[in-house]
Amino acid sequence: MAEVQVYKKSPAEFNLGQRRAKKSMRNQIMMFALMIFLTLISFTMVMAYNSGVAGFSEYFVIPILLLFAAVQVGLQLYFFMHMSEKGHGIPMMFMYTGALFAFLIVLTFVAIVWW
Amino acid sequence: MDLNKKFTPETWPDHPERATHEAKNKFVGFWLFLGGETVLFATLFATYIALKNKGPAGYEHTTQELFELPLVFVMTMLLLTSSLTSVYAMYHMKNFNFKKMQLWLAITALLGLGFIGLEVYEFVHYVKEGFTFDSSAFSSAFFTLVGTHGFHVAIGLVWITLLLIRNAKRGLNLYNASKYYTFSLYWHFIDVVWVFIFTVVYLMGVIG
Amino acid sequence: MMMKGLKKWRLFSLLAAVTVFLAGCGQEQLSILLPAGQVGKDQFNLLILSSVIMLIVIIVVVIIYVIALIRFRRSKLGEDHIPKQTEGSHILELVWTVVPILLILVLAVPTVYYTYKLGNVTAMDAVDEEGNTENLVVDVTAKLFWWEFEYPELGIVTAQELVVPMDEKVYFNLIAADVKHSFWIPAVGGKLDTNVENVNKFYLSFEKDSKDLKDGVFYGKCAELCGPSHALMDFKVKTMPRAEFDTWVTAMQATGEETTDVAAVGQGEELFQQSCIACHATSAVGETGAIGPNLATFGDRNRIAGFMDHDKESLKEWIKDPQKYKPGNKMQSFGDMSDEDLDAIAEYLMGLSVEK
Amino acid sequence: MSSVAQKRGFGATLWDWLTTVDHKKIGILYLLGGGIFFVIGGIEALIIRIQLLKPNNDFVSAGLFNEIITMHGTTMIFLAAMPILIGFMNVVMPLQIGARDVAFPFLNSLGFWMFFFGGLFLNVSWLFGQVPDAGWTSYASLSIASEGHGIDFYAIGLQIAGGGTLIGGINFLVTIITMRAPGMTYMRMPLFSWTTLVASAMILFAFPPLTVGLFFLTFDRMFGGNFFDHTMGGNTIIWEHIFWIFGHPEVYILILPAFGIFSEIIPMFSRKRLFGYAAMVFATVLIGFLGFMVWAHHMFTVGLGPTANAIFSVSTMAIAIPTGVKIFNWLLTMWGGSIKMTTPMLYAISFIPSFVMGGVTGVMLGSAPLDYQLHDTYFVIAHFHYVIVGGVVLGILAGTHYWWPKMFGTMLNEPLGKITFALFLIGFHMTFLIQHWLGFWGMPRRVFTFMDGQGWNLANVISSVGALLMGLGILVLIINIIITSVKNVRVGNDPWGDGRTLEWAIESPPKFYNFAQTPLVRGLDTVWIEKMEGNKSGFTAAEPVQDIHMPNGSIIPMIMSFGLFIGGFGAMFHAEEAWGLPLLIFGLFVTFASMATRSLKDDLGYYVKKADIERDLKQKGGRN
Ligand code: HEA
Ligand code: HEA
Ligand code: HEC
Ligand code: CUA
Ligand SMILES: [Cu+2]
Repeated sequence: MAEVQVYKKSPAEFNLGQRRAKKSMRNQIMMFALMIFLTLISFTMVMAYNSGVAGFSEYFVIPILLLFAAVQVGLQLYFFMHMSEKGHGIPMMFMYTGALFAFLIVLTFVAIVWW
Repeated sequence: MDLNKKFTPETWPDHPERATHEAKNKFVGFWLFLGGETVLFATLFATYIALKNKGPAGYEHTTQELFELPLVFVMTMLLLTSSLTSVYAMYHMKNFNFKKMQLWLAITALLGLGFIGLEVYEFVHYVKEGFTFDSSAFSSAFFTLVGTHGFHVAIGLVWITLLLIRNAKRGLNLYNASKYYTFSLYWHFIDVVWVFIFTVVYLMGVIG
Repeated sequence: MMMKGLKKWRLFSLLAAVTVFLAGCGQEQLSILLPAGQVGKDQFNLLILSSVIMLIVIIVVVIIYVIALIRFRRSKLGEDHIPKQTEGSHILELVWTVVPILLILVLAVPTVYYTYKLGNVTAMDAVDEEGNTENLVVDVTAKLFWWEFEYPELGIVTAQELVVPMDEKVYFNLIAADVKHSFWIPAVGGKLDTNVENVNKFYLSFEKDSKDLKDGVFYGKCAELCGPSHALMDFKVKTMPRAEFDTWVTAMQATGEETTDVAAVGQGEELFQQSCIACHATSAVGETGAIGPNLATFGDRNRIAGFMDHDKESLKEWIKDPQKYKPGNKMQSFGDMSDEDLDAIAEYLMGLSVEK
Repeated sequence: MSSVAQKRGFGATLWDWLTTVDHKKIGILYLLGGGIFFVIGGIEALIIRIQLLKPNNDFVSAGLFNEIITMHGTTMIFLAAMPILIGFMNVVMPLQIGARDVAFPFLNSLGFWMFFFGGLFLNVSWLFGQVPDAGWTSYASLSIASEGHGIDFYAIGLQIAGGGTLIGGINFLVTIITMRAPGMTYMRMPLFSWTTLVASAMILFAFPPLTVGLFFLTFDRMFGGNFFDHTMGGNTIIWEHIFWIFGHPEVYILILPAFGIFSEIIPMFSRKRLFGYAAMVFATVLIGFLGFMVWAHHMFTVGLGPTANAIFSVSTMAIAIPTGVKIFNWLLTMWGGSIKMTTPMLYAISFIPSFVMGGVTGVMLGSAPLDYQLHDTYFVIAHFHYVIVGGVVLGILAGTHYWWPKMFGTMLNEPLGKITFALFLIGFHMTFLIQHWLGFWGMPRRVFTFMDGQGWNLANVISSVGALLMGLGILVLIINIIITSVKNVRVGNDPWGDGRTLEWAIESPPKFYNFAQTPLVRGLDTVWIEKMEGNKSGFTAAEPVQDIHMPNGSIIPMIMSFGLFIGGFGAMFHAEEAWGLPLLIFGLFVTFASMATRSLKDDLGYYVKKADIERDLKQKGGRN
């Protein structure tokens, strides 16, 4: 295979790159805060349910738990794992296909293995 | 490829993890592998859900009786934080700052170690209570699902330790940049799986 | 030249196949082509419908294929001929997408209909005013390598030979006692697995009197690999008009009383009480869950252990060495039993009957 | 590994093959391994047919018969058909897309060795006299109850072999995604490469469930697990689901590459572009996708309830539509072409009606209420041998004749090839056509014998004689291979004369670096396009001659796989022998240590120098 072409960035380019990286890092931290926040809510909700706080029924808590889990996964994939960036078309396609099959498998096991 | 080629932050490419042909292959291949892992864990989850709380006649252990949320919460925080620290490490990798990258990865590994430690503690605790791998279908499914995740964490720890030591003297180059990057993908994926474990196994388990 | 021979041969075999199909070969007591009940008939209709669709498909493909092979041979067109490189045709592609969709729909609609129809067991629990179930229910337990049939409402148990009344729906509860088996009476209707962890329910209806058959019985089969003697895990089905069935039930219920107090307990019976009673009951009113098949109707049976000839010689052979005939089955051998004793037991068993 | 041809001793040659990472050599290893297992599986098939020749036969005992059918099915599917197809993918796909190697040469070798040792592990069971006997599906209640170590061999052997397949699948995917030559867009890719892509994607998603299922089985049998023990709360139906979630995609993993092979052969010997290329690609992807939505059609009689059965019935039937698109596109490719009856083409044209017959019986089985009757009868045996033998095996035989010159530089004898073809095809229809009726007449599958007087005798005789003819056909093929190799008449780049895809633009066999210069691809069937425009070689280069980077060979893959192999025995005997657990740990240690060695030792490959390549080129007159 061919050698890697070494390319020296001009100071302007370099600084731009640094700024972009910083900005995306700030973004990551915000996403992290959001994830922690969601986790906290999830745990708190279950605690509340357990201690019998009114309004926390199973049918309310479980969907929200699952929703939050899904959101967290999205955050991990799109921000921490950079799936939102360019050049991730193939990874995205395969992750989505995998997720679809995963969903189907879980769905059937929940629906038709009942005895 | 020439390992001795010296880079500076100015010459370091924007996407070091995909800069060489081999690196690009590794990058794509690893993502595909994660796609397969998704299905693997889905099968484990599905089985766990189907066998949850199922045991021989008169079996006493249930999710509600077993699980302790505070412990799980601490584990979750450790793992989530380790995800952030590995993001930091990758940030420094892109900036060609080898020392900081190593440092943040070492922190990541320590957090992971803490997680594993707590998991081992948890398992030992269950076994002491009589909730052993062979005591019921539920226990088998539980230990297999959570254990497989734990095993992934352990593999990740060995992997990153080897990487850290192997490259400590050599610094960052385009040969090992992709190795670091795939590790970080792996680590995030482990976190993704954990999110579902704490939700489906622990939180939903406590609910009943 | 070889291809021509081949084509002829293929066409010929197709024709031959169709003829055989229409002739409905196979034997009345176990062919799904000669259905003896509504369930089997429904399934047979689906078989015919799907076969016709499939034959149409095959014929269309073969026609295009044969013409192409005849017309476009290089030996005819010459070595240098370069055909036009056509990319495709949207119209044609549309045609061969839509036509199969239509054909599939023709099959899918009755499929769904019959799936629900045959899966409908709601009538199973129906009771009349007095709280008696309206339909006959049989609990089937499949065991390594034999079948137990309990009639819970009638309080009787039998094994190896299922006896059912004709022209009404008979409902079945199916379960396996050890490993998975599958309950199948080919001539009467499709099968259902006997799982280890749950009871499966379905119904069949029997519309032909088994008296008129070659052996006087329908054949039943175990259709799921269950161990070495899976192939020999056959059972038999006797169908009879309702009145006859009721008589049979009464006779069965009576086997509970007559046993003990007969003074002239034969030698055979005595021996049986010593060696065999631990596993085999001879009263049809007994419990289910015995280790061996209930023998109350043994004299009325058609086969020994499901597949051996029903005569004294075979019976003696069986008792001496069951493993030889049915590898892996759960009956111990009585190889050291004297010929005399065997004769006596055989005599006794052959006499166990509710029909004579 | 030098490009200079030299005489070498046996030891060096052997070492070369053990350590090779060249995709063509690994492909040949796959073909060899798969071929041997095919003969073993075939001999097992012949034993089955001898046993069923007449009623109450006692050629083999009941227990042994179950072992033989189990090993026949398992061997044929996992160790014969799939590896042979992977062999073709290895040899041909990189050539077709203009790549110098696969994406991960090291992993490619690892995949092969895992398959090999996994297969060996399974078959070593014969030496122990404890052989898997619960059918290739190993349904849980029976596979848990089965005594001895038979099923252990199944669980561990398939685990190892399956791991190899998964690695191979990822490798092919990445190769196709990242290593296509300039101009080789997805929609210019030859269909065999497309089917490789889709089949590999299916491997990626279907094998992880199998891995999990086999682990459950291993845990239950060897480590006290309770997944399938209903007395402990387990559930056997879970195994059935997991097995078929893997198992149904698996059958398309087998048939798609075969479709690919025929999609190469039919255009070539019709001298005509594949009709409806885009639709073919689309149909392939759709089949792959739908393949994951239908698995419960193997479980209609399990008692899932009418709603589940109805849904899976309809989704199953839907697969007929994309498959039909393929069939008609092949027919229309021949239509208006110039058809030459070579041996590969004979296989291709006989494949079409044979496969259609197998496919339509599949649709019949897809009708749940009808399947209640036909499930687990010889009708099912007939169905899947029609699609597998009439599709996959015919594809393998066709591919063998078709690519033999490319792989070995010499042509298989055509008359002998046609004899093989005739014997095999006639034998095939004779064996399996009549089995449809055996099913109708009430004959269950997996029976070690049958009683006289059920009307099955004649049909079984016919079936057995047919199997014999197939065996003769394969024997003729083996003779053909031997004669051809001894004669060793060399052939040029495009021995069939009508090459359309890139592999026919380079030498037979290709140099170890495949392309001296990376090719430039100008359209679908690029070689054909070049030839039609007057470029006799069919090749245009995309780059000047320059140094070529190549990977180093390595013995580590073999050692890694061997570690798993011995570790397997440790797992199996850990409960009863003192050496079991240490052996298990030792085996895993060998594997992980080799893995660590591999990752710690830099392996940067080496360069083939420009001068060497130019010398090679000069030797054959400056052409690629
Ligand atoms: C290469 C392997 C292969 C392939 C390609 C297929 C293809 C198909 N199979 Fe088969 N199958 C197996 C291998 C395969 N199968 C195996 C090994 C088993 C048994 C496993 C075991 O139990 O041990 C099995 C079992 C099996 C069953 C379970 C039977 C049972 O156990 O009760 C069913 C049920 O639905 C089924 C259906 C189908 C269908 C609908 C297709 C379709 O993909 C077929 C589609 C093709 C066509 C239909 C022909 C071409 C189409 C046209 C010309 C268009 C027009 C057609 C119509 C309108 C109908 N298969
Ligand atoms: C790829 C898959 C594949 C292939 C190619 C075959 C090929 C064949 N199969 Fe296979 N078969 C299965 C997969 C396959 N099978 C599966 C999955 C099952 C189900 C198992 C189960 O129930 O669990 C099955 C079951 C099965 C049965 C049913 C067993 C039963 O239910 O009781 C039968 C019976 O006829 C049979 C026959 C054959 C025959 C005659 C061939 C022939 O096509 C074989 C032709 C090949 C040869 C005959 C090789 C000959 C080679 C030589 C003669 C070389 C001579 C030797 C030297 C020179 C050294 N098979
Ligand atoms: C250990 C328990 C056991 C004992 C003791 C035993 N049997 Fe059996 N017997 C079985 C089982 C189990 C079967 C079913 C075998 C099968 O078909 O797989 C059977 C089957 C039979 C059958 C065939 C039943 C049928 O309906 O066709 C006969 C007859 C029979 N036993 C007779 C005897 C006699 C006579 C004795 C005593 C001398 C005896 N058995 C002792 C377990 C036992
Ligand atoms: Cu019971 Cu087969
Ligand atoms: Cu299928």
